[in-house]
Amino acid sequence: MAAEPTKTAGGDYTLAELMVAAAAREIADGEVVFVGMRLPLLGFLVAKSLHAPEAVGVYELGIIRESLASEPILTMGDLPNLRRSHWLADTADMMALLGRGDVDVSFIGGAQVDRFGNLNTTLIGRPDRIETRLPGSGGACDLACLARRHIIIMAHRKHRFVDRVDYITSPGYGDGGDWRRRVGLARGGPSAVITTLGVLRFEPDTREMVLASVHPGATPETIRDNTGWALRSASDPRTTPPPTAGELAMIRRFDPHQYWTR
Amino acid sequence: MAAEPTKTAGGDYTLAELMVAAAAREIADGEVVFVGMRLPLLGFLVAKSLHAPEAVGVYELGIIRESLASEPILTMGDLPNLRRSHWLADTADMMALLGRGDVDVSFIGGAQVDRFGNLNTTLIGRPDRIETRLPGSGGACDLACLARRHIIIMAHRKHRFVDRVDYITSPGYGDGGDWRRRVGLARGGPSAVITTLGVLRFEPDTREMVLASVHPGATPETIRDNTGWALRSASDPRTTPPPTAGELAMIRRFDPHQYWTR
Amino acid sequence: MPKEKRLSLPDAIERFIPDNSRIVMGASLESVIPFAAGHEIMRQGRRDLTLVGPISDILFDQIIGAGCVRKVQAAWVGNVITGSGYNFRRAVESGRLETEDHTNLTVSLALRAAAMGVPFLPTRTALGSDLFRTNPGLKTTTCPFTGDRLTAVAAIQPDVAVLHVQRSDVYGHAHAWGNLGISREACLAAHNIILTAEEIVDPDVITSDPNRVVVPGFRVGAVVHAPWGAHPSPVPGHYNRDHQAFLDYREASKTPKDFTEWKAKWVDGVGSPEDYAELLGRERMAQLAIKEHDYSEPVDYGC
Amino acid sequence: MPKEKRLSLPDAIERFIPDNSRIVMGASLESVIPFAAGHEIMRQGRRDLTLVGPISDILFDQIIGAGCVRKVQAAWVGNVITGSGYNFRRAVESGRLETEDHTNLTVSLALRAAAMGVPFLPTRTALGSDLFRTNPGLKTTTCPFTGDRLTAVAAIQPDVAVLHVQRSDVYGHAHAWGNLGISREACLAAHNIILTAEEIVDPDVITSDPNRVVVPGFRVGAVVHAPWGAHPSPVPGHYNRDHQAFLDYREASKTPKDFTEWKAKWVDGVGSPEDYAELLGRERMAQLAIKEHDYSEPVDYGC
Repeated sequence: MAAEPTKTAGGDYTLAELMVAAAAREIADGEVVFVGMRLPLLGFLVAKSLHAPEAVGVYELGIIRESLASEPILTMGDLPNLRRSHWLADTADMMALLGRGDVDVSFIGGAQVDRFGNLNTTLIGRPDRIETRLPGSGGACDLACLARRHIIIMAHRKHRFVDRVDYITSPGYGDGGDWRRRVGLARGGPSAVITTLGVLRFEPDTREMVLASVHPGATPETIRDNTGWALRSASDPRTTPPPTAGELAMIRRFDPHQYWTR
Repeated sequence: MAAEPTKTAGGDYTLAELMVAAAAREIADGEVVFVGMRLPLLGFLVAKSLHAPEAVGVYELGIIRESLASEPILTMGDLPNLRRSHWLADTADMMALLGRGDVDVSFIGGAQVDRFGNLNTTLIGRPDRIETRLPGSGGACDLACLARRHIIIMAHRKHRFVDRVDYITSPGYGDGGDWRRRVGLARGGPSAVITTLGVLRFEPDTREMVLASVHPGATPETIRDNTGWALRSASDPRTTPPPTAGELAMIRRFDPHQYWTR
Repeated sequence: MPKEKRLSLPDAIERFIPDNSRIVMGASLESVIPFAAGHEIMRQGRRDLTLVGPISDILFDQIIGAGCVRKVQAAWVGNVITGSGYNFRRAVESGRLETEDHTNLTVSLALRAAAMGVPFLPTRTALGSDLFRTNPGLKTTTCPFTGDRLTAVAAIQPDVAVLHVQRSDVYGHAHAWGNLGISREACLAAHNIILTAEEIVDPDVITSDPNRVVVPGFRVGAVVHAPWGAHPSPVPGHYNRDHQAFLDYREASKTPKDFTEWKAKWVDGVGSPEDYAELLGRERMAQLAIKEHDYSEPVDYGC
Repeated sequence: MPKEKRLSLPDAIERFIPDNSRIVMGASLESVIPFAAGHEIMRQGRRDLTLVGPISDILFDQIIGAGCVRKVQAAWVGNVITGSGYNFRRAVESGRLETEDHTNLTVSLALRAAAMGVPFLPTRTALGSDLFRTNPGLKTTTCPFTGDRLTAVAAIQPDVAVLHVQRSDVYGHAHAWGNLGISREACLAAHNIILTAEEIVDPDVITSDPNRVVVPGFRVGAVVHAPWGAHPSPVPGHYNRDHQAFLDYREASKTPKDFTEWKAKWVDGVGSPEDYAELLGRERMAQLAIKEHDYSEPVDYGC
């Protein structure tokens, strides 16, 4: 479930490109990254080709890459992503890396997110009265439970940023505080939420989502209006730095037809 | 732990050859056989080349063979046993076949066996006062627990055929009756014990070992004298049929230097 | 040698997939998805199937749309490139389809449990999630050593695994390469295996490289020659992913009427691999075919 | 690209295997046993090691004989072709060595549990056996779904896995083929991996066939060029099993005095692969070498 960034954020780049750049900056060099689809996939490719050349990409299909694919790819199963990779193995082995704590960071999206970063990609309504059925977890729940941290990327709309998700597909911080430890999750949790309007992070104690930076063109007010609970801000939210020329060049190299970043 | 057959049983064959032939006859065509080492390995090769051409060999190292190796092998890890095999995989996958109930028959040996077919290959004495340390289970316990049936092959001596083994490495029928079901073993158990003196089987209800056939040259009395409990006989124990010319030819083809069958 | 197992696709489906079967398909997640076999299931109008898989891309959506399915045990059902699976949505929202919600990890563990012959396997995923509310095959349990709270995943035992592979001999010995997903678990867990293969090859090709085998050959029930049998998903060594087909399918599945038309053309009207090739057209096939070969360095199994 | 990881054997052992380490070796059961690495551990006089493995053939017996080992967690320790491991027997019978008795299946599950990050895995093996009396890592447990009685196997987390492979690049990307045993679990479970390799090859050789890789390369700490590094065990593509060496070792290990002599010649006196080759002799090496090559059919990863 990717975001649906359709408008440009002003300047010479699209909103999706801004989000990809923001995602890329969350990856540090040498980290093991569980790479998802769409914008996060692009974010990984950009990070890897710029500031994180030794990042390792792990794909749940059963692929490990320490180098970039030689051609642009649309999905992680595209053959150029398999060719000349560093390990083609079983999903179970990729999940073992995740389960053991070897994966530093992963990216997931959702249809709904709540103030504690819980994500819903399963159903709108109630299990016994489903209004909208969504595709489900895929590997998202595994990443949210087992990676050392995860980044959420999604469109910022009021009906998506809700006080409490209808269904927890991928656990964030539950109802806050030490909830993860209490339910048995040994590590992890969301470290950032990159939206179509800004970047949000989580307070260390309460684990509540707070506004950290505002995309160019958006304001703290717009963001609060599009959030379904009384969103708090960091004392002085920054402006999200726009993509650099280098980042834009890479994004356009990896998404030459702007399939994901129009 | 193989038997230690050193004397000939009369006739043109060795005792070990008689035991290999007896082992081979326990394998029916089309069966999936978890192949061990030494005499059982030979038994499988003989069966496969004579009456059980569609038997499938599974080796715990991670090998499946539906055909014979092109050259004689001494251990299951010898390269001719790997070459042109039908699957080289993980031990876990071989063990999965075993765990799921796909393995019809397996063979194991031991230092001690008792009246209910429990085998000891771990230690003589007590865990807190070990007199003799033996190599341990290897895969034997797994085979005894999970195969549909298993065959025991060992030397028939009084100190080895004991009323109660010092340590159960590979469960037989425990203390008899429905013990296996009670401890949680869903299937299996020993179906025959091929010794240097005869072949023994298990009573359907009590699961106690009884004499089924006597090797040429041995007598029920010798066998009882070499057994550490009051061994009962089938009403009329047969004589173990000697190896046929065809069986002998195959045994000598697969063990050309009589490494295992001298 | 074992018996020959080569069958036509209709015969293989007819013989090994009766109504009410539980089938695992799409085990490699995005690649080598057995579309040809799935379409034959639709043509034969099978009923009350249970589909098991991690993510199936659009194959599960199609079989659900054809009315063959009673229950899905999967991590994700949709269209990888566009999101929603419309037939799946309609079937669930109208109450016609039962779902048991898994993750990629829990579905792999459920199959691995069946493969190992144990009734469950533990994991730390899904703790705190609502998957426990919509999947009776998930419970919490406690580690007997550490006291840790864990998720217990119940075994899923499929009747049949359908796997598309690059090459197989007529006995069911096959080579598969690329990203394997949960293929190994799927085949070890299932009672029976149907292989659809791009190529039927001499047994010597397979035995030249026994590490390349993924499937216990003696458990294979049918081997079907199915060139382009995984289109529009990619098959390493044969063809690339046909992205356009997934985009087209999104449009073609938005309404039941559109789907019926799509199915009439791409499924009901196809009687053979040749029919399918004609429908695809030479130009499109040439465009999808491997253009730049890149062969593996050989290894030596001599002695 | 990642950092180069090539080290000499002494440096690799010095750096990654301190006293008190828990090491998994001999993961392929009878093949590709890392004898050269084990001998370097003996030469460096490491102390209080814990050895983990399924069956190790004679390698564990040798390292135990050198006094390096405090504990063994294994399914079997001995000499595959002759039975008893005399150093192992002496060490256990005199109370110097602690043992935790496993089966091949339980040791593979203990490592798989650590690999998955769960504290235990369930199985139906060992039920009713006395292994529960001599292995605190085995307990009985109950399935939360079926109520079945099961064996729970506690995770074993090795510090280092030592794996001998046919070929590796200097970054730790390696190809292994043959019977793999529990190599995959061992490498996924261990914090660090030392690879000893018959050949150091160009990275392109490895990336030409990513399905042939068994090890997460980014977790490899050291790559050591070690031709004949698994002798006397067999290495597909390189040399056959040296049965005579195993028979000789039986005689050479019957008394501590005999073992000391054997060790002086075959371990202490060996400073390099060249020394070892000279000791073996050209004739014996020629006899063991692969005579009839048998190469795998290539596969295409192109696009």
